[in-house]
Amino acid sequence: MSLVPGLGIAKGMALTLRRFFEPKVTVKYPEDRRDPPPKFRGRLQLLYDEWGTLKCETCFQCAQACPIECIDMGGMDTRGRFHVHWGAPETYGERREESALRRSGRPVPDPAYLPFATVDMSALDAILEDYDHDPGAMLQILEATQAAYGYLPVATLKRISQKTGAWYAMIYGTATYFQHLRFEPPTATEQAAAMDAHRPSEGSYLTALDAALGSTARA
Amino acid sequence: MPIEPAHQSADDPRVTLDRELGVFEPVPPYPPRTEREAEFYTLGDGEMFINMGPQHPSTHGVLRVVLKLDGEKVVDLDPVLGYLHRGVEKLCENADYHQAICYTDPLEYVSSLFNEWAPVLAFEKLMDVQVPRRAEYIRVLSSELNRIASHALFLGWMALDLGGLTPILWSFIERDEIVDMLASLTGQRMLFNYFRIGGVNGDLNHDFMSRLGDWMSRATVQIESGNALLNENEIFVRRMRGLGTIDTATALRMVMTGPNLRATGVPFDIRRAHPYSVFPELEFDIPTRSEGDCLARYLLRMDEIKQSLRIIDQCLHNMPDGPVMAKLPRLMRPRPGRAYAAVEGPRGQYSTYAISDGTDQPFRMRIHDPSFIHLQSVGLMMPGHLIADTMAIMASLDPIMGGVDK
Amino acid sequence: MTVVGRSWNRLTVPGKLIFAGLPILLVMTVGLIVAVILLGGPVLDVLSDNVPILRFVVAITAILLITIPTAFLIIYMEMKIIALMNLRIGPDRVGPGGSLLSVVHGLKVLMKEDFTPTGADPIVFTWAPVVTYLAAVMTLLVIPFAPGFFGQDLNIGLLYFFAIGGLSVVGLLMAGWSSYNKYSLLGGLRAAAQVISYEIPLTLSVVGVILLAGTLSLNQIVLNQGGWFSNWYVFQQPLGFLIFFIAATAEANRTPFDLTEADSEIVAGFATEYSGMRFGFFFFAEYVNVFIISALTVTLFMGGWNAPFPWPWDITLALDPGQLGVMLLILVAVVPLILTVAFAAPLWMISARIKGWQALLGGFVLANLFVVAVIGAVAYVGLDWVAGLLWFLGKTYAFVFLFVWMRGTLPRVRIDQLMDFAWKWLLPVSLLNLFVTAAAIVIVDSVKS
Amino acid sequence: MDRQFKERLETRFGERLTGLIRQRHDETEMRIGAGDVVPVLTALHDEPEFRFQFLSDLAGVDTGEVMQVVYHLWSETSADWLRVTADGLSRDDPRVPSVTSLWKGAEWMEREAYDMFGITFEGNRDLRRIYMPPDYQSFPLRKDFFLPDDAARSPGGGVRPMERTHDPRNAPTTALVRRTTA
Repeated sequence: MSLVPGLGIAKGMALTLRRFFEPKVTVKYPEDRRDPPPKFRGRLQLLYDEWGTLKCETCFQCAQACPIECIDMGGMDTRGRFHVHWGAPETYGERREESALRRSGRPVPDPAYLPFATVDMSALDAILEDYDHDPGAMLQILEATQAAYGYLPVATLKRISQKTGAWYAMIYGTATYFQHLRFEPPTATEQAAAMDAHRPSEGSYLTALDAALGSTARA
Repeated sequence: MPIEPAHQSADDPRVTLDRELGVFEPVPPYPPRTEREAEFYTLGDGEMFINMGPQHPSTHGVLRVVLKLDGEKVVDLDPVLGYLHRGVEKLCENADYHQAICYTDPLEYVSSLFNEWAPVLAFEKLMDVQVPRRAEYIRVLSSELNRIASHALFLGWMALDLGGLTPILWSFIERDEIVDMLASLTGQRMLFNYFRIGGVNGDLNHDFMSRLGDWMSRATVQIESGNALLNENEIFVRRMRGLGTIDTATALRMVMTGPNLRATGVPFDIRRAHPYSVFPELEFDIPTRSEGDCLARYLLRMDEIKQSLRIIDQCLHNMPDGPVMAKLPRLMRPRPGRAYAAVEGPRGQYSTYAISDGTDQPFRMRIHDPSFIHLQSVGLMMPGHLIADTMAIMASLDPIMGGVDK
Repeated sequence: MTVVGRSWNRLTVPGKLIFAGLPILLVMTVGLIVAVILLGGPVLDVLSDNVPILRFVVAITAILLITIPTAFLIIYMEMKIIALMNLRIGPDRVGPGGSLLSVVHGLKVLMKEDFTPTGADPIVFTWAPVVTYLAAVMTLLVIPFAPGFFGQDLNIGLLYFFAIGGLSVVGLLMAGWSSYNKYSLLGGLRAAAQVISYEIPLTLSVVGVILLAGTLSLNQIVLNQGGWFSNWYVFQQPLGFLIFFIAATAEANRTPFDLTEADSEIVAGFATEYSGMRFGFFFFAEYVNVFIISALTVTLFMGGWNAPFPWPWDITLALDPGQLGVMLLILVAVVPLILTVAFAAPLWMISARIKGWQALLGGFVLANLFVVAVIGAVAYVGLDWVAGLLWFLGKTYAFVFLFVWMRGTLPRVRIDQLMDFAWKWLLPVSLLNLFVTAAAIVIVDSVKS
Repeated sequence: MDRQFKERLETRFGERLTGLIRQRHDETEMRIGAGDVVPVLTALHDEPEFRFQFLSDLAGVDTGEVMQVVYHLWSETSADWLRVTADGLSRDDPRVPSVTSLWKGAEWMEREAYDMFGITFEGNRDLRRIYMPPDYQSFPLRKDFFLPDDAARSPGGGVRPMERTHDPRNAPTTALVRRTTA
């Protein structure tokens, strides 16, 4: 606010008077139409003829022309022989199966671990929940799974892969790399041996090292 | 909540009067459900209710405010929401991750890009996606443009609610230029739907860049000259100064964010407080003001426009080359987990809390909107002011009802 | 069937009407002539005995009639000027430059349904717009438009003006109270508080002018300001002028004092429940008020219909068309043709795209304009009242423009600031102005004598 | 990820935690029981070691088995968002103490959580529906919410609003959606 009373008002009045004479910005619509922007997205609508049949002939011209690649479509070819579709092939398999089924409210079969012997997954789910489905903690998850089931059933590995998002190959590789992880149920002798066997943990190893060297610097 | 039968006794004179004449009092036809409602809907001596909205010339959307007045002085008020409720959170739970962004887009239609950014950021966290740097820069660039557009609109609305007819149209000219610019970048003028998980939809194009360069060369002068209409106007300044004052402690208790909090003197800006995207690399200041009144909130937004121009300038100079979209599968199934992401929008903190259960749809998606938070603080600001100031205070907080009602 | 009957059957409906009407028309004409011959003398005698009454009736009818185009014109000005200030084009579809849009608005208002809300007091509700409108229109009666062009030269003209002008608040209050709507009530009460508060500085600021002029008659006040523009009271009463202008803005409920119908606060104030022509009356009254306030400002402070400088040459146009005789006929027949061709020729030569008939049409329009301009110039020089009316309307519409300009620029003040301003600033300052004026007059008189 | 912050939280709130403290990206998550909400959040808000003065978000969550209330906090003492989850609320009668004593602005967010999930916040002065109409009876964001069922019970079900004559208060109830007395 200025010191002189009314100066601000006077400035404003001067500004409006100046704008009074400036060129105007109005676009007179029906006479002067602007082009839609190059990436303009209108509404997609499929037309039906008077018998209620879809007019779309699955020519894919719209899908090819779509600037933002939002159209993916499928249908029978014009002679009614082959099923054709447009878009990335992997999209179709997944969309047909899971999402479509889930949205229609039907149960979703997961073919990933159907061929394998089914095991009770509740213990594994608890473990995964504990480790926050974090693929970074994969070794711990696998160890905990082995502790829970006694071995690593293939179904659990599939389940871990599905839940954590890690590749199955990576999990399989991790599991085969470490010797203390196993894929078969332990036999009776092995179980007894496992009871005796004592894998030196990191802490005890370091304690022994400290004792041997006689140093306390690490603490 | 069971609703008991209405307790309008036959000997309540006001009720019979209203029944006879068919005039609607804003008193609800059921017993008060809470302590606060009982307190509010009890009239004191010489007080009256007045129903502002849902159809009122200046409620920035479909908001209904029941005012309890003593003459022209506001004693108390009760905002009634829900006229624009669309259940976006529920919709998002039934859409896959890409589709969810489309639903959050029209929440706050004045600054759509920020409504996209928060969920996109949360989903990227869920999926551990690394966004290309060029995409990040484009995001910053376009969203700062959107911030200017939003603030420009605010400045006009503020003046309109105080009775000035002209600034709203000037600010719409400003906004229209930016929105046209963004339309050539994104394809739409209002609901851009531009940010995608892992990047943005489409690179910068020539049309956008030429428009932006043209606008940038005159933006500062243009905005300054338009604002000169009111910044020094005695009537305007006298009305705004000391109006709707809120202090820092109260603002923090009301969990306010954004310009409304910074107008009380707290330099809290998520772009600096909890940096996301490429904001750590960019130079800009966080303007603050200490008064905490409507004038401070008004002027602060002008300062923010200048800072946004600075950021846009830096983005244009530092724009790296490269892809604008990360390589991602079309169908996204993040591992189960939770992610929270917040961005600093023109009205404050927009944030999204997303829970994934391993399917391609979010299990729960919580959308936090600053307008919703700020609107409830009018209950603290308005009592004691005049009815003419209710709209000024509400406009200075800049709520957008699409965001408030979700 | 007779010949007459057959002929009658062949007639169309309008034909039948004309044939049936002709004898009646004939009888009426003859009757009128007879009546004029018999009663003309006495009627003329009565009228010539009561010229003031005749003058009053004619004047009030004329004033009622001119308010309508005045309101239309100001509404159009407001739409167009604010639009141009907003960098818009504004109305441009109806009529040239959209100038008929306000007429269309008026027709729309006439055709709309006119209803009374439940709970309203129907009588008061119906009469409120009439009171407001009449209060606005009746004040025009004492405004001198030009030398000899005024409804009534009251010797208490100014007092009459303020008395009748103050009635409009009664109309607003009636509207606010009878609507059975809280927004209307707030608007009506705001109007009452505002108008009554601002009446005081408004009246006090004029007292200085009254002291200087020594009369309450508006016509006399205008006559006192004749001669050079330095005689206008605005130069002797600048403070009074400022106070008067501000208070008049508030009195007319114009921005920045348009609190009574603040649309962003109380929807439309007293007019919230009104629709149709009742709303139209309020609407018209508002714009007529703008005209009246501008006219009064011009009358009191800006010299009324006086030109800013006395006409330097004393020209008497002793042009008698009768002298020309037959030449007059030739002149009337030939001059338009010559002028049309003369104006069409440069148009035709200026561009190859303009065809001959287009050039001729343009030339005809230009020639007509030229003739009108010439006649206007002659009238301005030769006729006193034309010059006065032009100056008066020019000044008045300059003030109307100022009001519209203010509306395009300023935000609205708050009700408590409005009251503070009236009582704490305008009232003391107007008293000071009055005191200084009185003292100055006394001093000047004592120095002179 | 702020590892030290995790340790600080563990040492301060060790006995109140009902789950592991998890960290991912820039978030730290701790789970507490519903009864501990006010003491834990007060400690986080007041103690100079934490100073979590910004309540970023308050959300209700229905996991299908239990209800949760999730608070997101920000402080300059840590680079992470802190997520405090009040876990294990029963689905039949979820109750949790209100934090409006700490943040008055949480009032509407709690009203929203009540409106959408039916979570009762004890101590909130104004716990009524905020988005849905006052005579609405179910809680839309719960996982057992079923739209056709809800529409049948809605006062305007099948009737155009202008023709609505029957009394909405006599609408039938179903067992699917619980009704509480707040």
